Order: sequence, then C-alpha cells, then structure tokens
Amino acid sequence: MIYLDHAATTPVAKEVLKAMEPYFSQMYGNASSLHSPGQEARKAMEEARESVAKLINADPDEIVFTSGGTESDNLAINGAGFHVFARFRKEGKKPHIITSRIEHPAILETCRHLEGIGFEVTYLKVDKEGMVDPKELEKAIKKTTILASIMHANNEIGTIEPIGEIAKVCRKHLVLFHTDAVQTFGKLPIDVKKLGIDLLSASGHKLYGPKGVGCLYVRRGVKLAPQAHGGGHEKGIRSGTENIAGIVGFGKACELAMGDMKKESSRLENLRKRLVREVLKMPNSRLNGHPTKRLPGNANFTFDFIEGESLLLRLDSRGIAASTGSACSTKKLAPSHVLTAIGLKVEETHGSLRLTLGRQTKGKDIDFTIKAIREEVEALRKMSPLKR
Amino acid sequence: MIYLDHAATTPVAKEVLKAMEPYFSQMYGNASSLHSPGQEARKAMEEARESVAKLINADPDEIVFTSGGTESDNLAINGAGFHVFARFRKEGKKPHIITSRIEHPAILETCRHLEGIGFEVTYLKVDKEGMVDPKELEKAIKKTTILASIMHANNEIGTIEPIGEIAKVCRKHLVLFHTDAVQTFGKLPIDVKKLGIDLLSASGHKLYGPKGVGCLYVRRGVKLAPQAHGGGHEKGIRSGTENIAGIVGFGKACELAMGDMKKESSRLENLRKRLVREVLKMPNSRLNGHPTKRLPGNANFTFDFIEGESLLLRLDSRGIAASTGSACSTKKLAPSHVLTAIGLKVEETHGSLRLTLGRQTKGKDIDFTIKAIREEVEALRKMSPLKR
Amino acid sequence: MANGLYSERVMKHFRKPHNLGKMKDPDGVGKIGNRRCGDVMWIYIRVKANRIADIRFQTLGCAAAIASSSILTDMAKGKSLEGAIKITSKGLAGELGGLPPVKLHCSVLAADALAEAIYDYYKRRKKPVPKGLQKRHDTLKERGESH
Amino acid sequence: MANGLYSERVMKHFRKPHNLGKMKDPDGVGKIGNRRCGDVMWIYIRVKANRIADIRFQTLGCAAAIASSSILTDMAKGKSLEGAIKITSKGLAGELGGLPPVKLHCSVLAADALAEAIYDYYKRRKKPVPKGLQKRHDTLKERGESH
Ligand SMILES: Cc1ncc(COP(=O)(O)O)c(C=O)c1O
Ligand SMILES: Cc1ncc(COP(=O)(O)O)c(C=O)c1O
Repeated sequence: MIYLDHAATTPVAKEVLKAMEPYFSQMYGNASSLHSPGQEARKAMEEARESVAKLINADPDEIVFTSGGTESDNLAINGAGFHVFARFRKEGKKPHIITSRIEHPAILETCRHLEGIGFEVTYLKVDKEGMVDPKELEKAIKKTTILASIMHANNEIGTIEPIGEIAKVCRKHLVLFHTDAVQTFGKLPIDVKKLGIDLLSASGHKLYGPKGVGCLYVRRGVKLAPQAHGGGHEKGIRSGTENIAGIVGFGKACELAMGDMKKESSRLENLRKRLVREVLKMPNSRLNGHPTKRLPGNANFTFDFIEGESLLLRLDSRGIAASTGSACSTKKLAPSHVLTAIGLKVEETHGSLRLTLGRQTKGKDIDFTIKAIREEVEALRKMSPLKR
Repeated sequence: MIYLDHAATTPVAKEVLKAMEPYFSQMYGNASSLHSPGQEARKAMEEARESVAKLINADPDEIVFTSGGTESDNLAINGAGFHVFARFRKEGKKPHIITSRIEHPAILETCRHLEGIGFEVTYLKVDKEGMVDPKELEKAIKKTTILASIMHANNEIGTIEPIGEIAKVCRKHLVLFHTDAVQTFGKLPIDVKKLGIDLLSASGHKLYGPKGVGCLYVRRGVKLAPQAHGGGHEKGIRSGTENIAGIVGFGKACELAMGDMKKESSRLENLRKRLVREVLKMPNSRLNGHPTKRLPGNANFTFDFIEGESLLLRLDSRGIAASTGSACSTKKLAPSHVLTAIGLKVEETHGSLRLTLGRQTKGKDIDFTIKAIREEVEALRKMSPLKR
Repeated sequence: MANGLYSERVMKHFRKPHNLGKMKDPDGVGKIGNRRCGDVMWIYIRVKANRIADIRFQTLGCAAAIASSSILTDMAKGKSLEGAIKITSKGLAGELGGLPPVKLHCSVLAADALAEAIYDYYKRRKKPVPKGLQKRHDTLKERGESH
Repeated sequence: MANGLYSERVMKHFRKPHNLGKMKDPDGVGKIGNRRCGDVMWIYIRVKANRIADIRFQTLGCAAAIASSSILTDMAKGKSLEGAIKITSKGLAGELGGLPPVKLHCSVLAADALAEAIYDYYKRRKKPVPKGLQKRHDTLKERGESH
C-alpha cells in the first residue's frame, strides 16, 4: 500500500513503538502511586514532557497531556472561555472569540457550541489561497475579545497561516492566542516563546506517535478552567490516569521529529512539487491552497467532471490510500467547509483529492501515483455525462 | 516486585499487547478514512466494541469509547446534566443529581463543579461499611432529580454497592442511573439489561488493558450532551480520532476477563481472606469496608500508631507495591474522603494501607507480604512516641 | 473485496460497471441529478416491442451512484416498460446488498433516471404517458432534478 | 535510591534514622504535632556544659517527618543551646536535599520540637528562658502544636 494520507494519521515509528513497549506490561505503574513502579512511570512521563516541550521551546511544566488534538482544542477554547464566562455574565457581557472559517471541526464545533450558551464568535474569512489576514483579525478585536484561535496550517489544503503576525496582534490587544498546530507540530519549526503563543494544540498520531495522546501547551500564567474533573492530574486542568505508554511514545516521536525535521520537510517538498507539477498537466485540474506557503507534504487537487470519492476508491483498488478532504468528514455529504471558504463552487468541491506525503513516501511511489491518478481520472471522466 | 496495587492500575496482559501490536505500525489507518487502511481500522474497532459490549450484555452501539474512566465519569454526569440544563433554567429550576460521599473524585469533583454553575447535588451518607442505602436514595429523589450516580464498588475500601436495587428505585421514579464500574468491570458479572442501568463507566487499565482508553455504556434512548466537539466521532458524543490500538487492547482485555472472571475472582477472594485473617492477628489493626460484600482482591487496613505513607515506603523497599488509598490522592494531605465517610477518625485515616490483589498474585506473595507487614508495622510502632 | 462502507456487490459494480457509456440514437434518455448536490446520471434506453432491448448509462458520482446505475441497467434490461417502471430504489439497494443510509438517495436517483428515460420514450413516440409516470416527471421537474 | 517524591537523602534517613528511640531521664523533651494533622514528634535532649551532648527522637509520621527528625538530631548534636535554637526548617530541608512543597511543614515541626526541648530544659533547670524562645513556645501552645 502506498499510503498518502499522512494528514489523517501516520504509522507509529519503529523507535517510538520500541520506546513504548516496556510501559505496557513491565513498567506499568500508575504515575500517581508513591511506590517504585508508580515513580518509575512518573519519571518516564516527565522525561517525555521534556522532549515534547523542547520541540517548541516551551518549559516542561507548560505541557498538559491530553487524549489527542480534539481534546486539546476543546480544552483550549472551553478552558479559556469558561475561565471568564461567569465574570462576563455578571457584567452582562458576552465573551468574544475570533477564529477562522477553515479551522478543524474540533475548533469550529466547540465555538458553535459556545455561541449557543452565550459567547460571541467571529469566523474570519480567508482568501482564495486559504490565508487569514492579520489586519482583518485586528479589526475584529473588540473590548470583549478574550481569545483568538487560528490554526498553524490547514489540514485539508495545507496553507500555512501567518501565526507570528497574528500572535503579535493578539499580544498588542491583550487577547489570548491559541493555535491548532496539529498538522505542523514536529513538521515545521515552532518557537512558542519567539512567536508569542499562549496556547497550542498537538496530537501524537500525526507525527508518527500513537493515537490517543496529545498535548496542550499552556504558557505559564495563562489560566484555564479545567475540563476534566477528578483526581487533579496535569495540574488539575486535565484529570485522568495518565496514558504512560502513549505519553512516552509521543515524547519519542518529538525527539525523532527534532532530529529529521529540516531534511524531511525539504525532501517532502520536492516530492510534492513533482507530484503537483505532473498532475496539473492534466486538463481541468487545479491545486487548492497556497502555491508555496503550504505544508511540505500536502497536495490538494480539484478535478472537474469526477467525484472525489470514486477517485479515492479506484486509487485504493490500485493500492494507493488518499483522501477527499479531512478524514473526519467522510461520513457527511456536506461539501468541505474549507474548500467552500476558499471560494470553490459546490460542484467543484465534490471533485477534490488530498494526497499527504510522509516519511515512508519514496520517489517511485510518487511516480506510480501520478500514473494512477491520470488513468483513473481519465476512466472516471469517461463515465461522466458532463465531460464531452 | 510483588505488585499489590491492582486497584490503581494493572499490567497489560500479554495477549492484550499482542492484539494491540499490529495497530501501531502496520494497520495504522484512521477509522474515519474511506480507504482500505482506514476501513481495516474501523473493522478492528467495531470488533472490539462487540467484545466490550458482550462483557456487560450491552449492544455494541451502546458503547462509547473514551480516554479512560475519568472521562467516562465526566461525560456521564456532564452529558446528562447539560442535556437538560437549558430547559430547567428556562423554567427557573435547578436539575438535581444524587450521588454518594464515597464516589471517585471523577464523580465528586464533577458534581461540585456543576453545583457551582446552577445544579443541586445530594451526597448520600454511607454506613460504617461503606454501603449506600437504596431507601435513603429513594427519599432523596425529588421532582427535579435527573440522575443518580452510585459506584458499583469503591476503589479504596472495596465495598460493593446494591446497584440492582438502586437501579430499580431510579427506574421507578424515571431518574437516570449511572454507575462507575471502573473497579468491577471484568471482575464481577454485570448485566446492564437485567440490572436496569442507563449509564456505566469503565476503564481499560484496571482490567489488564492499556491506559488511555475506557468506555461509557449509554443505554439506547438515553440522550447526552456531547462533551468533546469536533469531527463527530462516536455518534457525535465524543469527537477525536479513535485510539485504535488502545481500543483493540481494551476489547481483548474484555474477552480475557469474560473467560477467567469466575475462577479468578474466587482465587483472589481466597488469597485476600488469608491476608486479612493473618494481618488482623496484629493488635490495633482493623479492616475497612464491608467484611464480605467487597471486591475479591481488596484489603484495606487501619493500623494504629503509624503513618500509612511510611508503611508504604518501607514495604516498597522490601519489594512490595501497596497504596495508602486511591492513587490519585497521594499528593494531597487531606485525609481520605472515603475513610472519613465510613466514620474513621481523622487520626485513624492516616494509618491506612490498601492492598489490591490481581492476576499475577500468588499464594507465596501473600505469605511474604503478611510477614513484611507485621515486621514493618512493628518497626514503625517502635519509632512512635504514642505507642507504649 | 467489500469496503467497510460499501457491500461487496456495490464495490463489484463500481469497479466494473455493466452497460457503461453513451448510446447512439437512443429511443429515450433520462437525465437526473445535478452537480451541486453531487451526482448526475444519464440513462439511455432502446425499446423494442415494448421491452427494454438495450440500456446504457453515464454517471458522475460516488461509488454508490455508479453501482446503482450499473445494477439498474442489469435489472431493467429485457423488462417490459411497465415492469421497468416498477423498479424501486429499495429494489436497487436490495440487489446491491444494501447501501449506507447517507447513500440511499443514489438508488433513488437511478430509479428516477430510468423512469425519466421511459417518459422521454413515450414523449418522443407521442404515446400517452401513464398517469403515475407523468406525475413523477412533473415532481422531478419541479424539484429541479430532471433535465 | 531516591524516590520520585523524595530526595535520596530523605530516603536514607527515613530507612535508617539516626538517634532513634526514647531517652531515659532526659534533660529536656519537646513534643510537637498532633495525630489529627498527621505527624507527632518527640525530641529528647541531654545537655552538658550548655551543649547538646545527646539527642534522640520518636516520630509518628510520614517519611519526611521521620527524615526531618533524624537530620535534626544529627545537626543539633554537639551544638551549644544557642546554636541549636538557630536550626531552621529551611536548614533542615536544605540538608535533606529539599522536600516536596506539601511536606515542608515536616521540617518546621522538627525545628519546633527541638526548640521545645530546649525550652523544657530551661524550665526544668529554672533558668531564664531567652525572650525569642519564650515567644515561640507561647505561639506553639496557642496553636495547640506543643504538648
Ligand atoms: C488541524 C487539526 N486539528 C485537530 C485535529 C484533531 O486531532 P485528533 O485526531 O488527535 O483528535 C486534526 C486531525 O484530525 C487536525 O488535522
Ligand atoms: C472507581 C473509579 N472511578 C474512576 C476512576 C478513574 O479512571 P481512570 O484512571 O481511567 O481515569 C478510577 C481509577 O482511577 C476508579 O477507581
């Protein structure tokens, strides 16, 4: 199988699995236990916390482990929101949150839920290439604005947002800035201190770590209302027995990413460029997202006269795993909110295909894929009554 | 190491680890992806869901996977609470929840948080052996009562609650019934249909499955407000990319538990009885919790004139891992809320030790432990100024 | 091989659709669906002695749409016009071994497309259109699904 | 071996406490703490030529309490009474390689227990009690920590 869906999830790296393995059946202590097995587990967890922190130049005590990117996003938005909600309500005001129209559902749905219970949310437009304009964001800020959440890079079209500039705007107006870095964590360099980020979400399974673990970076001094109540784990912000093996794996994945980020991202970028160049030679095909400011491994195409799902399934039959958009929305019939936000007509959104490259992607896989896409798009277009 | 802290966490069973392993680096698809690796992951997840459901005679579509017991408890209480909250508030009423004083912090802290935002909570007393009285619960029910949450067995003192009777009372008054079965899932037989349970929490790492995965049983027809917003996973109640390896491991752990529950629980009960009998031969020592209606592997002692933490650390030096109470509260100095609730004086709560037996516990481990406890309690009493 | 979302039968028809392609000089054509909503299906029929002697399709759509079109042509071929009109979306989905709930509308489209092709045949031949069929056509026109 | 919660030094003193046990006919005894709050410490001293010639302790408490008592006896032994009174909780915690924040009060108890023992010695000998020590004793009595 040629796996070209690394934005959906990645295989656990060999080294990561090896690092995790002792923590299932041998060093299985509960990190809250005072005895040696417990303290051994705690030590492993704190070492992992250091590896995770290091990747983004954070301090270890600024890392809160969670069950994944979705929980991190929910915790950031709800945690910041509910920290001020009671006070605002007493003063008869609605806390205001700014985000963009192309965020992951973990952000968008959380914001919509908050709107339902008394928050105000501004969903910023993006341009044709998926860019948020920091000036627009600044214009949207009002006295009641408590938080802005703009993703680092979009999971569907790969566009990288100007989060440094956005963070500056937020700091200037004393607005908290959260970024969903699930797609960039370990793939692009991130320095939370230099960038001035207050909250940042990441997920283990997107960077060759295990599923079911992630983290939220919480800058020291930023206060969040806890979202999981219980034994007071993770400084009381996120209770629940810690997933030690998962956390250790996440830590190891961060270490590996530190090591190969630069080389790997330029390798992926080259492969992606070749893929895009060759595929766009086909008539009636376009690239979605920004031509250059995009995730190194992300290519997102629109092909006229065909349905993305059919193309995906035909590629699957040929041993190529691709996506029509984000993995989470395959069950829904609604057109992608991201493609719609960058101005694609509804009929165009149906013909999209996302290919996301990763560590095991080789040049010959790309060649094979180019050929397969050409043939399958051709075959599907032949079936179509609209193509003449 | 003689590990006698199975109530805090358990080692992952060999068979469980083996079942999980292929889902890290080989079958690593995202269960939401339409391509073969994705569908392979989905299939594995649905098979695990069947194993989990079978263990408690539920239907697979009544199982919602979570990140663990704490999340399941939070989801049950918050999910049921917020499902009705807006309606109640409109009518100027406070939704009422009934629980007990000896619940796990995942329940108690969630309830306290809800009290802070406009719910009413009754914390039922328990008797000297830790029993909730179903009649007291019935008396506490009012028109506004929406939910009762009583744990199946207590994690500190092991007392098994009469959840069948309690469920009946709840059904009679049309009150939802949730039970935190984290300590009994896979250890005692549970039939949610026969018992009439609406919601039930479980956690993988307490039954030889991995940490970071658990489930909430949600009886068909019971509506919960989603607590994690995002891609709409787990029927929209719990979004987030599913932890496939963890879920597969949890499923396998349930299968194994189905197989050996009966035999294992009577084996553990016998070992525990021997332990209790021998330890209680020491003067100034008592057993906490119910003498017979208790978790097979749970023994909880109070020793006068010593501090539990010191005993725990001295046992640890001798290769025995024990606990002073619940793992999650070792960092706090407050006396155990459970021991206080069953009427122990504060000074008595300090001298408690919990030993929880499990699959790898052998008869000779118990003998060694009995001897070690005797010697170490003696040694610590010799240090004490209060013992004469 | 079955796909997790689709039955084995759906995948078979999707991978190797039967009666695929344009028909030259058909006796009737049914055009259903629109690109905004997703799927577009064209069904071509040749009628001999009141029977569907030949049938072909062109579909732009998902696997369920392509498979529904393909199974429809199999089922309709050789049937009398009266018989063919009775092919229901349920019948199609059943023959396909079921469709996922979000995809059931694809089988509706396919059944409608055949009905439209038969309607077109009656119209071209200036034959009286059965009452039920006329009504069905009017509804589809109204809803903007027929073209 | 260090424990995750405690330093190596704490664990060493906890496992093998120095100067443990009752003292026969001591010149002064300090009794601090109460069982409700957790720890109880008794410090016994023998005074020769205004110096602490011997010191022993009995403690009911956690590892930090036992280690604090033990290190206290090491540090006090041989010191003049004036010097011994100056041993602070910070000094004890420092000698132990640090204590976790929730356990710092154990080192406070130990320092107080020694002060109380010295107070007791002055009282028994009917010697004038230094002003600071009298104040400290009064505060401890008030708070119910001295017995
Ligand atoms: C940008 C973005 N945010 C959040 C998430 C959610 O993370 P997780 O899958 O770990 O729940 C994803 C991936 O699904 C993502 O791509
Ligand atoms: C009774 C009970 N409920 C809930 C929990 C929390 O489960 P988890 O550790 O999976 O968060 C535990 C264990 O810690 C428990 O014993």
